[in-house]
Amino acid sequence: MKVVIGADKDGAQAKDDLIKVLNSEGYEILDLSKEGQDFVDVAVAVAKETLKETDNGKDKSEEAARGIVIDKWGTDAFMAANKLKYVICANVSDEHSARMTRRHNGALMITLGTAVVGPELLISCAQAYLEAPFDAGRHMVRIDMVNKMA
Amino acid sequence: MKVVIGADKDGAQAKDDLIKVLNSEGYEILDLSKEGQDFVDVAVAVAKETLKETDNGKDKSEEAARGIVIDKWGTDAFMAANKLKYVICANVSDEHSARMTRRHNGALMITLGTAVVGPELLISCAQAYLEAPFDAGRHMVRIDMVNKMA
Amino acid sequence: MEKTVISIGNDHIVTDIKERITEHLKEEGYEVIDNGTYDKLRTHYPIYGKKTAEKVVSGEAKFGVVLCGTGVGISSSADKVPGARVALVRDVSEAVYARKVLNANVVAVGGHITGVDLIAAIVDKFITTEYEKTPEHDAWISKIDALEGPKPEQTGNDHFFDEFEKKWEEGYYHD
Amino acid sequence: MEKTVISIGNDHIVTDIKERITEHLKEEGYEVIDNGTYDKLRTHYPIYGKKTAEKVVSGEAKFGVVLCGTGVGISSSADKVPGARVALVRDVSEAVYARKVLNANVVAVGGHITGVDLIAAIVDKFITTEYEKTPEHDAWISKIDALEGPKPEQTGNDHFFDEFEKKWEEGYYHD
Repeated sequence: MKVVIGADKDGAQAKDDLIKVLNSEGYEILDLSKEGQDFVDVAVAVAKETLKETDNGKDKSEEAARGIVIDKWGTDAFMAANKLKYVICANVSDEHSARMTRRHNGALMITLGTAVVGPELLISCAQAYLEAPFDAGRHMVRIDMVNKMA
Repeated sequence: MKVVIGADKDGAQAKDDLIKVLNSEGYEILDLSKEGQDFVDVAVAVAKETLKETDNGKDKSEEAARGIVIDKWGTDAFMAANKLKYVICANVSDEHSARMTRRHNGALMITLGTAVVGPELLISCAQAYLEAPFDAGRHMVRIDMVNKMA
Repeated sequence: MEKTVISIGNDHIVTDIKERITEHLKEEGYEVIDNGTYDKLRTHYPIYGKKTAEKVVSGEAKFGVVLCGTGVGISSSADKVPGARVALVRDVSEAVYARKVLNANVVAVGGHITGVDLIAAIVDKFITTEYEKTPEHDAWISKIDALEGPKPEQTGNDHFFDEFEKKWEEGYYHD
Repeated sequence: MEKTVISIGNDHIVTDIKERITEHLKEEGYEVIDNGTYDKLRTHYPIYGKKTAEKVVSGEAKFGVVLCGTGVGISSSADKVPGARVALVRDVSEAVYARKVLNANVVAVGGHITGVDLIAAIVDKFITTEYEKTPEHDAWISKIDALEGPKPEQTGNDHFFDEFEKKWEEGYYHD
């Protein structure tokens, strides 16, 4: 599975640590982080690349690409990413949400904020998100509704 | 107010950052951290000193000393500290618990784990705990019960 | 004195939690517009996320509060309303940040992730924290606003999701 | 096959949450000893923290789960039971750590801080994670055990708190 990752300067250390773990678990990492990006830049870069990789989010298979943004607060990148059509993005700070947002929302990407999420919790949230399947079924009606919103 | 603080090596950076903030807010800091301490050592050192400063926890006035332990997981230092008589210790990772545990439990001390609590959240939890009054009243019956336990 | 109005919405999973937060807000002196859902009958979070956020953007309410199991589905829907700036949080400090820096106008919490007292603490702080206007903060908000696409037929349209509700009733979606 | 037994206890603030977790555990195939409290009548968390943890230490139950508003009061009481190793947590990863490294036998969660689904996820993972026995882990546990004071008259004594309940009923404690 390809994991599209981006971090601003506040998320850089946590992002590097996460990449190490994910590499060791066999994920293919695409790190879009660039000097001078703010949280909006990172959120948009990760969202657009993950949309491209997944046919605008329609591919929710187990192998489908997923996006992860790490910045200071998470909720700001969340706010920006969800403005884009076809993006369902979750700001995550617990393992259960990380898992359920893939299962029920088919979340294209998650955001993690280092100001509130400690480094071990951050890694276990990212793992829970990446390992979760998408349940489809009745959940598709809600996703179709969200996707109609521009 | 005197704040008795201790950290093991995993909590050292967060502890130094917290002390800077608390110093600027006028708290008197007693840092008991020492090279080579594990979480039990730190928990016990902070607990015993805070008990001494507060007449075994009986002084729960606004000016009474309070203890803060920072290590990697928090819940381990919590487990150790509560074994001591007269210690009511809370493992805290949200601001509401931080505040309510002083108000309702008159918590002598809190533990904070850097593995799960990010640096900004950690500071705001510590502040919420230190700024909270003790409500006494009906809550005293429960505290008397806990204090009877050896 | 006029009461501050809060627009609230939820899915069927957390109706009981919504009721407790609504009660709390009324006790604190707020007026609450409850956009539903009002019971535990299975329904779809985008309906309530959209309604709740639109009341904020239109000015009928000052702030919005949206709740579903994890908070994700309803907050993602709410954020797609033009002019809505939604913060999905699990801690007070995140809510404060979102108000101060991003002038967030809707707060979202997972009703099965976060407990009622912490939700109340988060909502209380969210609706009492002022935006700190600076050129940097304004610039970020404009940058987020600029991501919004055109929304023909969406705003204020109560029939926007009808096609999907019809398909749902016809049994098109099933586990 | 014998069912794994879970001992659960709570104060009056979170009885509804306890009921939902108990139902969940039974659905998952566990046997549950519910130590109360069973309704919303005001009572005192140390009674239930002590009872719940003692059932674990005696071997009647394999693990304990304790809940109050923040989890603090009931977990502090439970931890003062000799042989109880209580973890107060808000995240799955903390619960896993406490099992693996400290062989924790009671997990505590704030029923008004953490939502029911996250509580269920925490409890599930706590009771299915094995202790990883190493000399270092054993040494930490021994070091924690050594902090326990003598407990004459405490263990298994259902009248241990009677003096305070009497004073409570007499109106000695009031807001």
